[in-house]
Amino acid sequence: MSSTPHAKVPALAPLEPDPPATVTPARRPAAPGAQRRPGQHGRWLLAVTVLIALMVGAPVLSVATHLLSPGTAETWRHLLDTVLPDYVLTTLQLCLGVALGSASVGVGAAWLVTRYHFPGRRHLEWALVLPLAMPAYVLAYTYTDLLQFVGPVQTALRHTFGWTRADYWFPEVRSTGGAVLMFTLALYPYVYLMARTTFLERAAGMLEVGRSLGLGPWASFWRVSLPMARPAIAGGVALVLMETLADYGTVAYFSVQTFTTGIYRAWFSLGDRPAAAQLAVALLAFVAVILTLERASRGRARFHDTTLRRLTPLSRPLRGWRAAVLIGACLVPLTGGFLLPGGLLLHMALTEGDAQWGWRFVELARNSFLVAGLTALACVALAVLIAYAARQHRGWLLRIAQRIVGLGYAVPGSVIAVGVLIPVARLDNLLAELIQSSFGWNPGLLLTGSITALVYACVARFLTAAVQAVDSGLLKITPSMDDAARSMGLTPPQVLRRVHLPLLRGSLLTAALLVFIDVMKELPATLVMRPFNFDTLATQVYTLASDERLAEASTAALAIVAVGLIPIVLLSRQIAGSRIGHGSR
Amino acid sequence: QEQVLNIYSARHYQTDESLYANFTKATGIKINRLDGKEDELLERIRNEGANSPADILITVDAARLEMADSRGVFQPIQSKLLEARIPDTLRTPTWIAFSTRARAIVYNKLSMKKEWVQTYEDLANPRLKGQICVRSGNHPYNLSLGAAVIHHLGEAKAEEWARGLVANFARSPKGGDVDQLKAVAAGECSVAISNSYYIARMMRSSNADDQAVMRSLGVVWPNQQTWGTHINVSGAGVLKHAPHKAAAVKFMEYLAGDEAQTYFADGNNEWPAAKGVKPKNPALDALGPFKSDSLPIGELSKGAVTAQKVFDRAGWK
Amino acid sequence: MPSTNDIWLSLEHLSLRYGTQTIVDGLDLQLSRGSIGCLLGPSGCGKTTVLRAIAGFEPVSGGQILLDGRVVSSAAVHVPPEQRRIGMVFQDYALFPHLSVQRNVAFGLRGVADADLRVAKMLATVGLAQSGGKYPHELSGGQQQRVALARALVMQPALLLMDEPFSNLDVELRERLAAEVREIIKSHGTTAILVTHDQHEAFAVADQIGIMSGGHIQQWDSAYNLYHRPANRLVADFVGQGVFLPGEVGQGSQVWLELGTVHSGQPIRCTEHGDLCASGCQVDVLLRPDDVVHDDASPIQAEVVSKAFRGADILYTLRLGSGALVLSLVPSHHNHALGERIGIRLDLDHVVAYKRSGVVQGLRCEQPA
Amino acid sequence: MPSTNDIWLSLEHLSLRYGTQTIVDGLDLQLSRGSIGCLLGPSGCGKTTVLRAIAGFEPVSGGQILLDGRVVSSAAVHVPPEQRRIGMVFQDYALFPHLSVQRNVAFGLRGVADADLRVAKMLATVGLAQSGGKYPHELSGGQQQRVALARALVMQPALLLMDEPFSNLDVELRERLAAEVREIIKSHGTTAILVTHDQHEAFAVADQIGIMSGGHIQQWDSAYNLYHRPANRLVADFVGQGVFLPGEVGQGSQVWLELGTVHSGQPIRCTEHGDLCASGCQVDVLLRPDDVVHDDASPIQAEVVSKAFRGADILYTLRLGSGALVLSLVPSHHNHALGERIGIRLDLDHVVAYKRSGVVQGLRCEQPA
Ligand SMILES: Nc1ncnc2c1ncn2[C@@H]1O[C@H](COP(=O)(O)OP(=O)(O)OP(=O)(O)O)[C@@H](O)[C@H]1O
Ligand SMILES: Nc1ncnc2c1ncn2[C@@H]1O[C@H](COP(=O)(O)OP(=O)(O)OP(=O)(O)O)[C@@H](O)[C@H]1O
Ligand SMILES: [Fe+3]
Ligand SMILES: [Mg+2]
Ligand SMILES: [Mg+2]
Repeated sequence: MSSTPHAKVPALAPLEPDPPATVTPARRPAAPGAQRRPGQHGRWLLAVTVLIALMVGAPVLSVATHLLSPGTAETWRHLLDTVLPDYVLTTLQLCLGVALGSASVGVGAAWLVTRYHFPGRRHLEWALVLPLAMPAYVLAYTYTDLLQFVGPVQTALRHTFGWTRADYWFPEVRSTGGAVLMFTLALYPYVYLMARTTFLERAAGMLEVGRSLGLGPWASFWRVSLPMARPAIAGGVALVLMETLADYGTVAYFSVQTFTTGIYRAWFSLGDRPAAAQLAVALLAFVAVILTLERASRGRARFHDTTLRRLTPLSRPLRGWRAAVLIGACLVPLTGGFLLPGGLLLHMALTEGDAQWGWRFVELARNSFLVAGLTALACVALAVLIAYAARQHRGWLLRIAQRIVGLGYAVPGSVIAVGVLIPVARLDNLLAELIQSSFGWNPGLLLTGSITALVYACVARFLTAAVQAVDSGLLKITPSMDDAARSMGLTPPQVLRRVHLPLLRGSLLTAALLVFIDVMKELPATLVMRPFNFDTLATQVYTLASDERLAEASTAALAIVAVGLIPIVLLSRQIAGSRIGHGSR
Repeated sequence: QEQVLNIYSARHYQTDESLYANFTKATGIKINRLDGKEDELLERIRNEGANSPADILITVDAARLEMADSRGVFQPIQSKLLEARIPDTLRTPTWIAFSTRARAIVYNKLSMKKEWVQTYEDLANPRLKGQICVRSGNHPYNLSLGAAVIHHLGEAKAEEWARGLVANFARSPKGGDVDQLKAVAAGECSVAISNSYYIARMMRSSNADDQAVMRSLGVVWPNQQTWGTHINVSGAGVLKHAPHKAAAVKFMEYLAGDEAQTYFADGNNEWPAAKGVKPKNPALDALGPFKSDSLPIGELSKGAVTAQKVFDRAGWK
Repeated sequence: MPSTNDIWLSLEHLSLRYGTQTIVDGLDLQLSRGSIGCLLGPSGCGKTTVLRAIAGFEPVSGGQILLDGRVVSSAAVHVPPEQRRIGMVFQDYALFPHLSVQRNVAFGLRGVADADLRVAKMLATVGLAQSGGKYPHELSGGQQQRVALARALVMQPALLLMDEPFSNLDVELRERLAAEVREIIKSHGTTAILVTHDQHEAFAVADQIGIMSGGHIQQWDSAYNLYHRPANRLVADFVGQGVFLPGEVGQGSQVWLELGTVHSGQPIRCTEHGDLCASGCQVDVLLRPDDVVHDDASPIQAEVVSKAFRGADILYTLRLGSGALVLSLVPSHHNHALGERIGIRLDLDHVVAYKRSGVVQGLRCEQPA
Repeated sequence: MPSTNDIWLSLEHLSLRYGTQTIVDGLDLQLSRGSIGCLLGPSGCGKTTVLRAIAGFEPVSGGQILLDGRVVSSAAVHVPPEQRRIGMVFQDYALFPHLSVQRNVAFGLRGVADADLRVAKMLATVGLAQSGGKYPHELSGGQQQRVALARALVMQPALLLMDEPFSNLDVELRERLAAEVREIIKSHGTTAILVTHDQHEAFAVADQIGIMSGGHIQQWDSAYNLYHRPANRLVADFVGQGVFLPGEVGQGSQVWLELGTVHSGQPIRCTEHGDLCASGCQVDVLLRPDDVVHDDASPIQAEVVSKAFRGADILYTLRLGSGALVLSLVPSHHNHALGERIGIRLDLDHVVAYKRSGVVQGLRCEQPA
């Protein structure tokens, strides 16, 4: 109820301190440094961010330029009449399954290790990230090898019971269900990492409120932690889904035909690249719509921690069967996603591994490390800039820019690689001509001739992963912390450096980790964009696998896992150590 | 200045590496290699345009070579030596095949009668219902086979054939050719289609499991009485903007040479393309000679896209 | 009245909005250099919003803000917060969770030579000398609040904005700190604005106090005047305690009330515009609790409706014969039971009266959603 | 003292620790069903910690907590918070940022039939009927605080813990809400504990008040007794205002002070254990501001050292001839300047005295880091 306005003339007091209200303020000099909103830094940030978005989004945009290419009608008609409906259906099934699977495994595991106190929790907390090092296509190879009809499991069953093919039913690994399982096992760590950080850093204090309102631990989880962690979980699941949609290696190996299969079919089998690009754009539109819907459905809700004490309350130490159940629950995804396939790989590598195993692998690992490291650094730096700009400036331009940057992840690797090729090669040729005309010497293609183009391609593809991680980390920094810092004379870049970066440390490391591992595993873009004689572990796996020498490929696959483990182990300790209040518990 | 040769290759058998090393040893020309997939390499070449560093493109599918040619990335090569050594059917003005492989039928000796699987057409016979394993329909090997079938039977008949084949599948298509061999051996199905070099590789393998697989399998060269067994090739062309054209031609000639031919084909258990080169390969010897399809290899590309559409309509996943 | 060139902060016809909802509407305020102003007002009436606009965190939708004669905020101009030399104590503290208490306070002092010393002194002032190494989450609510205060004070800003800086402190500490903060501010010549809900605190610390309501300032005055010469009924109601008792203006400067006739030294002004009141005019007279004195000898009896113990006194709510309620502050050894009838009399030396209006409404600041 | 089977909440020799630092040490407290207790104490002395332990959020390192005769917390037992039927208003509000005001308040009412109605009524009570659709970050500090209060109240818990629930509200609203909360609590037979820094609020709302310091409760008593019969010097110092003036016990129950001789109706007890004081014993006598009366006619003159305007009165700090300071509450029309000398006399009807000690220390609760 607003009180009615009153005239401001005093009843009794003859002394009236207020100057008469001037309706039109007198013109006064503006202070130095004064500026129009949104302010110098705001505009500067905006410009830089949009520029980056354009750069990173160039491949996506160059794919999108095919949207209006004529002459693709026949291919479309053929696909629509024959396979596309099936592909779409399979894709939806796959997405649904993987989303549910990775969300429940990732969130569940994160919940257990952040909430319950049981023996081995500290080790499991970082071990649960390990499956990240296992490329989905490698999981697919190993599980197929183990579980297919001719594999040891079924063979043993047949031998033991004297069955033949018709006598028994065994689930088929190479099926949609199998693909769901593979992707879930390989990708749940995305969700796990994001959810865990959130449970640790934000949803903690709020849990107590839930319990003071009569909610048990289980209900608090559903009604407090989960909704509070929603942006992070949504971010993780989005990454998982985009990766699933972009995947071709695994689904092709399983002959599970998805929308991506359709894209490849249009391009490779039907030779219609414009149609392929149009299909890719349709896929992107789908992803964009989903992401936008998720954002929109959050409405005006926020997800900052509103409490001032933010230590995660752990349960009392659990022992006995309760502890056993929890350990068991954590071991399932760890075993399925890492221990078992890792063991199988090791076995394969030892018995029938790569004949060329040796020094060559040091070089392969070095190359992998180089590209992954450079990309991770670039992605984290760009992600900070983008997420930070979005925090400073909430305009539509930035939102769109951010969205475009995010889409690279959902584009199948080969498509994005070609998308990268187009602008990079053009720039490269331009450069060459420029140097030619001014120095009379043709340097050749500088970008595609070095790993610059490759790193650029990987950045374009994986920047989203970093942005998601940084974004969900920024949620824990309340806007008034920014204000406080600025009232103490810090400019926005200084606020970034002295407040945000330290508080984001865990999230930045997570971002770096995600990108690093992703690049280690990445294949299609690496394959096309690399310079001469630049082999990585992933290309080595591809070379052998494409020649159907899976057992021999196991050595390189194992090396990918091993190299990927290094940052996982290093960083997950750092991440664990970066939580606020660490050590005082 | 150091002499170099830049190769974009979609053929990446590890056994080929010493071949490249030998070339460098013999000529002093250093080889830079970039391995990739045909279509993507092709995109890269096209986008790099006039400044492309690539001299040679190698692939393992005639249709792809043809497609590259139709996009105008190759330049004609005049080499008396190549003309003399490589037969006309394995050569076009712009690209040349260096080895051949055949698409064979493999059957389980216990559960399948050899007589039932003498031709590709036999595979569509309803009596083979639930017996056939094959890799997916969009793989170039199958598309190339499909193109040949369309060439010989016509599109309508070919589609009928594909439907019959699909109806006989023991399982939905999955895995590579080696997987099909193992599945037949293990009894998951009785018949499969496989490239010849996988069969030969298994035959030469020292792995006991592989030996056991091969013991239970029989190999048929299909259509000996009619149009012959379908073959495909590994081949290469010199690129239009090749900065080192002379070295490129030299390399092509080197590949056509006796020693390289033996090695190039033998390393991957293929048949040399050059006339008169006899590899010493016990597995290939054991498989024996056969009548191959005499269709000029470049013709295949025309049917590949149609083959995909036919397969899609027939439901060959 | 400060001379114009002494004015450090000036808000001219300021308007502020959240989305489409106007919170502050044509607010004027001037504060001279070195003085301490205070904003008092109901919860939700825009005090924090005004501080945020002064600090540069909220854009201005109308009017302008001048600092030392220069426009820092207007529809066209916006000096970024970090260039304003304005310190702020946030209502929600906004401590940096990753920094220890010591480093939170030292945060803004990068590169200052005697930073450590200043921080140590400031921590001692707020009573946290021992807690420099702790992290915010290891502090109690009041301790966190003190860190927020120390962090802003240590910067010695030109203008200091304090949003409820003592709300979570005990009386003793609050009074001590308020006095020390006042002293620090005065000794540095800092200009300051304090937002508080505690009127005694406002009275004790501020040179001038503004009562904010309805989007602007109802009265900007000294504590004494606010209490004894409220500019309008809203202010009278909001500042201090009291009730309005109906009366009728009589001859001269008399007012007849149920409790007796009061004589005002000066003519009665009874509308908010200060018009003189004619005889026979119906008015409401403001009665403070200390205007109604308990006197066993008095013939006027009132019934105890409720009572609140206040330490030295008990605040009685009493029902008169007419049913009207009045407040009376009575020394606490006069402990009367509810329902008891006690004698009272008026002891009023200054009459504040307003023309009778239908509905009497206090200050409330809820906006429609 | 309530009879034992009426006791709803009982803390028995409770000890609480953060890490190695003991915050609460052997605290005892009993609260009977339907009554309202209040914890008063300096900032940082463990009030919040005690509430958190009662709610079940902090483990107990010694002693036990009983609810309705059942042990809910001890070294061996720990009933989870949600099974205690305890509501809590958190000092930092802890609103759910992702839920609207309406849904914040309705949060605990899942499956309750008339939830919507109850929420609407509660929102109206706290003056937020119009803001149900807003999100916490769109509310002012005081509005957020009211949501926190509403959220706990609407649950009608058996035991309600309120940690500074009114600290960010203006006086008027605070008093109205305090009264309404008291009424709601009483009408539901809820038992409640209030933590506040506002002594008047504690006096108004609570049936019994505990002064917390040094890890335990110094006195657990009615407001009147705390103010007029403080159990020890710490309590005397903390509750209300006042100073200690040195004196000497004379014959009978007389005490000689600089301001004159006072006669206590009863024998003087001057140690904290209540021992009687012999004649000649040196004591400190507690003088409240209202015990020192301004009287122009008095021969005793004191110099005005500082003054604070309090509305009806001015609180003067006066220096006596000896240099000792006393406080005096004087009606505000007696406006004396600093440095002026004014007449005062004692008007003390109840003597509170403590044996003189070297250092006189107020209540402080900073722990060494
Ligand atoms: N971000 C926002 N969006 C929309 N409305 C807002 C926002 N922030 C504040 N408001 C509204 O603006 C009004 C003024 O808020 P403000 O915080 O300035 O009040 P205040 O006077 O500081 O109150 P309090 O004493 O309770 O802290 C309130 O009604 C509040 O609901
Ligand atoms: N998580 C923690 N770790 C270590 N010490 C803590 C922690 N939380 C509180 N403390 C310390 O415990 C003491 C008591 O804190 P508590 O919050 O209970 O005080 P309080 O009485 O509620 O104070 P206030 O009135 O300021 O809110 C304080 O000295 C504080 O520094
Ligand atoms: Fe092959
Ligand atoms: Mg406020
Ligand atoms: Mg507290």
